[in-house]
Amino acid sequence: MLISPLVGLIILLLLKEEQKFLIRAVSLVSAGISLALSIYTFVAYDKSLGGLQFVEKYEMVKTFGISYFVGVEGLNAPLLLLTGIVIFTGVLTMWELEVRTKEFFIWILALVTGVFGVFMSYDMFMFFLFYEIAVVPMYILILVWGSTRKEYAAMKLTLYLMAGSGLIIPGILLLYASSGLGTFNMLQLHAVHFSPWVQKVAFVLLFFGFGVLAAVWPLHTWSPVGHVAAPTAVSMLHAGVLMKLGSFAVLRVAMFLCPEGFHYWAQLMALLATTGIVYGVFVGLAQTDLKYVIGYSSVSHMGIVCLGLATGTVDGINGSVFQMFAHGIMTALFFSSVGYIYDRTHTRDIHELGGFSKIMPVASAFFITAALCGAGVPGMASFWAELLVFIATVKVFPVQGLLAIAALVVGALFALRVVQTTFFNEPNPKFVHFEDVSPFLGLPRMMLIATLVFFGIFPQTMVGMIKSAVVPFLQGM
Amino acid sequence: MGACDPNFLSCLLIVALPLLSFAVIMIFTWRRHKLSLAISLTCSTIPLILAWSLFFRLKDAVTMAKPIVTQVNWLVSDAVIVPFGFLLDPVSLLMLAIVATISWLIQIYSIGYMEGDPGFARFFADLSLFGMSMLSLVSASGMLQLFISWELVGLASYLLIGFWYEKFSASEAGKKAFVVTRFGDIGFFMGLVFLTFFLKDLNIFGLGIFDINNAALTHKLTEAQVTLCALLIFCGVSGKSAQFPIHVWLPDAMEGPTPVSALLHSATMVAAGIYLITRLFPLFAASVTAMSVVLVISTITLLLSSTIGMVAKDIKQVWAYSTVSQLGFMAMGLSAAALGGSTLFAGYYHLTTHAAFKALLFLCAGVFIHHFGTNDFFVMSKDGGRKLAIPMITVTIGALALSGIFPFSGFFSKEAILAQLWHLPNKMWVGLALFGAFLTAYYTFRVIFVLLFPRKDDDPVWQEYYVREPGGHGHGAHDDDAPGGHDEHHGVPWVMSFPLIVLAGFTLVLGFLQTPLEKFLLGESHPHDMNYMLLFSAVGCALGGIGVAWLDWGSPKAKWQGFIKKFPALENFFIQKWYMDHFWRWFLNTFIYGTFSRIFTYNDRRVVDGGVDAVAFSTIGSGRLLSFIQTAFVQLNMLFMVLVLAGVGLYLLMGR
Amino acid sequence: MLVFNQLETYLYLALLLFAIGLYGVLARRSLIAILISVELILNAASINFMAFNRFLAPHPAVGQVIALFIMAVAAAEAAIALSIIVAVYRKLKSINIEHATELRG
Amino acid sequence: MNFPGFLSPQGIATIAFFVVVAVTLVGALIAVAARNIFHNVLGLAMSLIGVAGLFLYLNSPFVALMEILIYVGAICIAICFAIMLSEPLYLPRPPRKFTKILGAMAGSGLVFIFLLLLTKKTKWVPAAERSTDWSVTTIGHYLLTNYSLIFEVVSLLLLVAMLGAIVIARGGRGSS
Repeated sequence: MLISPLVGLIILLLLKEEQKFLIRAVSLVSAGISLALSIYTFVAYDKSLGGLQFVEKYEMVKTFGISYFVGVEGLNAPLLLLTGIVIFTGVLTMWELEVRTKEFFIWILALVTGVFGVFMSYDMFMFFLFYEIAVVPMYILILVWGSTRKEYAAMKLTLYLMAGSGLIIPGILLLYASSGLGTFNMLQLHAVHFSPWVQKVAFVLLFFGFGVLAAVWPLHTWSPVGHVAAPTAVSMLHAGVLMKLGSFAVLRVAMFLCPEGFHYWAQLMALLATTGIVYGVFVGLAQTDLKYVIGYSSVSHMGIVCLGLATGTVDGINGSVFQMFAHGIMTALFFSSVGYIYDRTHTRDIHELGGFSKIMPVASAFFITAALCGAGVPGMASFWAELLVFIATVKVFPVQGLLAIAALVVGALFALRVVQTTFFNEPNPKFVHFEDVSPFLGLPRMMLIATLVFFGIFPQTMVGMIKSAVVPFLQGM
Repeated sequence: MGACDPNFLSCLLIVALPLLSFAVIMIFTWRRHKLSLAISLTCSTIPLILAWSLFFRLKDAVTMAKPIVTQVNWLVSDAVIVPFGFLLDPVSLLMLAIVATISWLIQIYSIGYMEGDPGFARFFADLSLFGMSMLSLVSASGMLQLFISWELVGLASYLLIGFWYEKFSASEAGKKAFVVTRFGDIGFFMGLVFLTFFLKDLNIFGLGIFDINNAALTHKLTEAQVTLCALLIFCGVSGKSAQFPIHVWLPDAMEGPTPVSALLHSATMVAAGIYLITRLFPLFAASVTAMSVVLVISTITLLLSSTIGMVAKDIKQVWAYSTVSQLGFMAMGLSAAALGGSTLFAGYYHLTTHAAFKALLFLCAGVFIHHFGTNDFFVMSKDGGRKLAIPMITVTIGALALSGIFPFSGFFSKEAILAQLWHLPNKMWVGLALFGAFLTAYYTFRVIFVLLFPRKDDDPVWQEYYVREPGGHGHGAHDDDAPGGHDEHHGVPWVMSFPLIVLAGFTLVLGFLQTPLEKFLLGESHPHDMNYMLLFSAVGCALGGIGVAWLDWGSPKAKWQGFIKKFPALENFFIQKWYMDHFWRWFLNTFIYGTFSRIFTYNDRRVVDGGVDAVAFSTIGSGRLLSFIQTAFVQLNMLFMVLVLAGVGLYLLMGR
Repeated sequence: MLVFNQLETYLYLALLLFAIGLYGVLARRSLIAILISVELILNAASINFMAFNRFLAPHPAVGQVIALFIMAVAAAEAAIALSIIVAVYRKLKSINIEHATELRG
Repeated sequence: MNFPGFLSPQGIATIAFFVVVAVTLVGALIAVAARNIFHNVLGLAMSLIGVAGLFLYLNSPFVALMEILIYVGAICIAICFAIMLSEPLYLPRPPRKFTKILGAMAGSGLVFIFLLLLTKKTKWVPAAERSTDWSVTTIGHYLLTNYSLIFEVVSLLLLVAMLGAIVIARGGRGSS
């Protein structure tokens, strides 16, 4: 799974810029293989057995105990699936790209390689390496193919993430050094009982370091700006997958290795998360740029993810991972619909748009579905995720839980406001001549919706998977 | 109880088929109207048959105390276990049958009503979605499933109200409905969460409705806890069932197509709230405080909406306010029953009868609207509304039922509620209810009389009332079949008049089924001690209302001025809908948009983001400062490199 | 011990040459002058190799081969650098390094 | 360190050595310090001749010859061409910036001190067993046997450099 984007990337390097169709086809095929493999792992993973499966392990640098150690378990399987789906649909979404096609797909595939790597690595060093691999292409993708204030956004995003990395490295090294094992293998490190002091310090370093990428309040401001500037597929990947890297890393590294540190800081986490949830919806309410609106809704939803993690209960983490998945698919859908509209109209101002249901019924149906999913309508995957998180939260942090639930009303208002101004009312005469989504371009969006609905109707497929990992995970803590 | 249970399967079919039809239409066939219609109809007819067959098959097998529950696990997380299943007891069986019937009738009706609309297929898809969620709501076994269906109902109503999305008012109304009911739903959800809290050893989401009721009955909870939960759940109820002060969405929701108004806002959706109270009746009944609050709120609702109904000019608005008032009436009945230690029968009975006659009224209104292309019943009257024979007769039947005139069904159910109120120690309530009945009869017959006895064309009153808004009569597609396009002999297609007749039949029959229904619901029938005084006063009030309406609007000498004209301040107050809309708008603008949103945005821009940018800029600035020769970047960098290299080297050397 | 038969003499000499070259690289503005300074640095390295070869290495061919290698590299480097300088001059109409600031952030 | 008599062979050799050293260093100073770019080149050539002399002292006449041939003969001439192709010499030169020179001096001085100390502190140990075969033949032999890789790499490098130089100097792809 890690290999297929890489292979695609290498083939692409050999192709000429002019062979656009071939370039697209190659990237699609390599993305398709990733998708197929991720679906395969998701389905073939034996839930009753649990634990790590599909393990691959090679020593790389013996002296420092670095090894290539990847595997799949219930926690990352959903996220792998998510990445597979988003990259596949992302490539399809950018089918029409004409500017520097080759470089674009090369970077995208590089990004995805990094993402897969992070999700699967069980070696802390490789984890961090892949993490950086995933982050760097972002800068270039936004800078070259972006829009609105792209230099500023790209710079800001990179600086933020680098600052985050600046916190992560000391955190990782602290754990590495104080374990005395001389290994980066997370499973071995997990077995070590670090002193509480080390745990507290390392946890806070790692939490804020990775939290930058997960857009934890108040480290979130890069995210809306970045979303706005990025081209469609990059926004999809970015909001859909990259932000999950952050939250996943908090779970996988910070909480996994420093359980005591986690318990010490859980209150703070919950507080920040709740602030993020409430804050995101309110700020989103005042935005007029479609992508900003989505950006802030992401802040809010990632707050829910964080809140779930903060509870440290099976339900909470189940919900949280589920929410990562659901939110990833949902935002991908959001951005791909917005991208479609933006490509045609070249505006994202919600007041300037209007009546799009009339002009492009299919495109707007996609957006509306995403908006409803964002508002937490049942029958969609995110409903279950939010439900689990909220129930868990109310038990552990009642005040924060109730606040977060109350924010849902505003969330609904916020989603519907956008839908109403953009898609209902009389159409803007400027835009009436635009065509609707063609069946081919509609396909990726359909896939996303199908995923959302499938897991909305059969949540157990997902929750069972996650649970198989969460229960031992928490017992280990 | 496994998944192969025949009851489970048929329930599953009832719920799943409409959902399937929704999905299929939305994804595949939304461009092909006829096919979509066929799918949708099939998928509503089968549930109809199944629902009635279930009803008749299990009629004698189940009682309130011994329901049939079938469920499977839907979601198993750690502490959260969500079952999916069905609860069949008299209340839900009857409701299932009613909902299935009315949905089916309205689908039939819509064939005629929505003909030629570009969104024809979408409309049927949405109707299917609504049918699915409503059916699942009434048959849900667990609270969470109920909540989910509850939300889905909200979603479907949002889609349906905003069906003509090009109209700003329609999409605005849809949004309003969704957000306002959502507001209530959050209360509902919190109520559930609190219940989980209080019933520590129980998992509410895995819990059937009956367990909650048992818990309430066996007094595991303290009085205060029950009150809190009940009131929070009542939030949800008042959102859905449009109780004061969050009733404001319902009148606006009339922006939707009329079949929708009939389906959602009369018979089924708004009834969901009342249905929830009947479901959780023991819980509510366990808290006197909560029930008193419900009683007060429902009374306010009743009076408020009746008074507004008196001055509305839009026929659908009138029916909408009458719906609100009748819902208030049902809630009054239920709360009075709870306070008086009686049974839930009266309120529930009114719910059933109301479903029939209000759907009837709306559908008739729909026929008029469809025919004349306006919502204003004064305009209809002038354009010859009374010449449409079938709708005119049926609307009169509905109106008589609504006013509570013997022998129509409304009479029986209203009387039952009044009897409950009569048992309350404070007689004020029954007085207010009677006053409400009076007002109801008045505004209902105001419409009927205006329609039946129009003035001559040259009568001066038309100057005031005959206001055709330019272009105001078309919902897009209807422009081409507006008046004139029809000649009156085949004015009403059979698909539209057929449901009218069926519903009129129900309205007539249901009244006489009171005793068997009560027996079915409660297992026994209480002998009715006819309180003749009450009976006569109720009928008297209704007749009084009709009489006043006759004087004001009906008789040839009537001035066509409501008696309320004599109190201009009051009238204005009513026309402005008690200023409730203004209040909410103000609230939203000031607090949500104005305060929080702005403060947070400002904070985000300036403080959080600005702070970070400041750090960035100061970094760059300090970099600039350090580069004393700004332009020589390459060499400067190298110099630093060299210096640092040498410095580090020296340091290491010294250290050795 | 003769002064020219001592390793240190050559090392100090090479060191001086290196320092002078480094100064040139850091201080001069003209790209050509910088190139010249770089050549000096390379020569300093060459001298070091040759000195080690003369006094320390087990086989005298090694250092000489390396020195030849450095020469070849220097030649290649000079060719490329000069062509770059010509290209830069065409573009900027200057070979002053302080004008080549397009990479500034 | 003892100085032999002036006229002894060693004495003459020593004097000649100091002359060579002086040529090298003065040439280097001219190469970096002179303001006229042409003087720089001449300084460089002078310094390189000095270095060639040093190589002679280091028992490597072949390398010394190559030094003169390649550096003085080829590179310096190439630089002359580059000077003529680029900025005209008659243009007024901007004044030097004192801070920059100071910085450069500090930098190079610091490195100098560092390396000086390093050189002093290191104990240089000759290899235990040393061959004494200094002939050119051996170099040629080794160049084509043991170190043939270097030979090949160098030839490839020169080829690529040549091509690259042509491409860059012509103005990149596309322009003629």
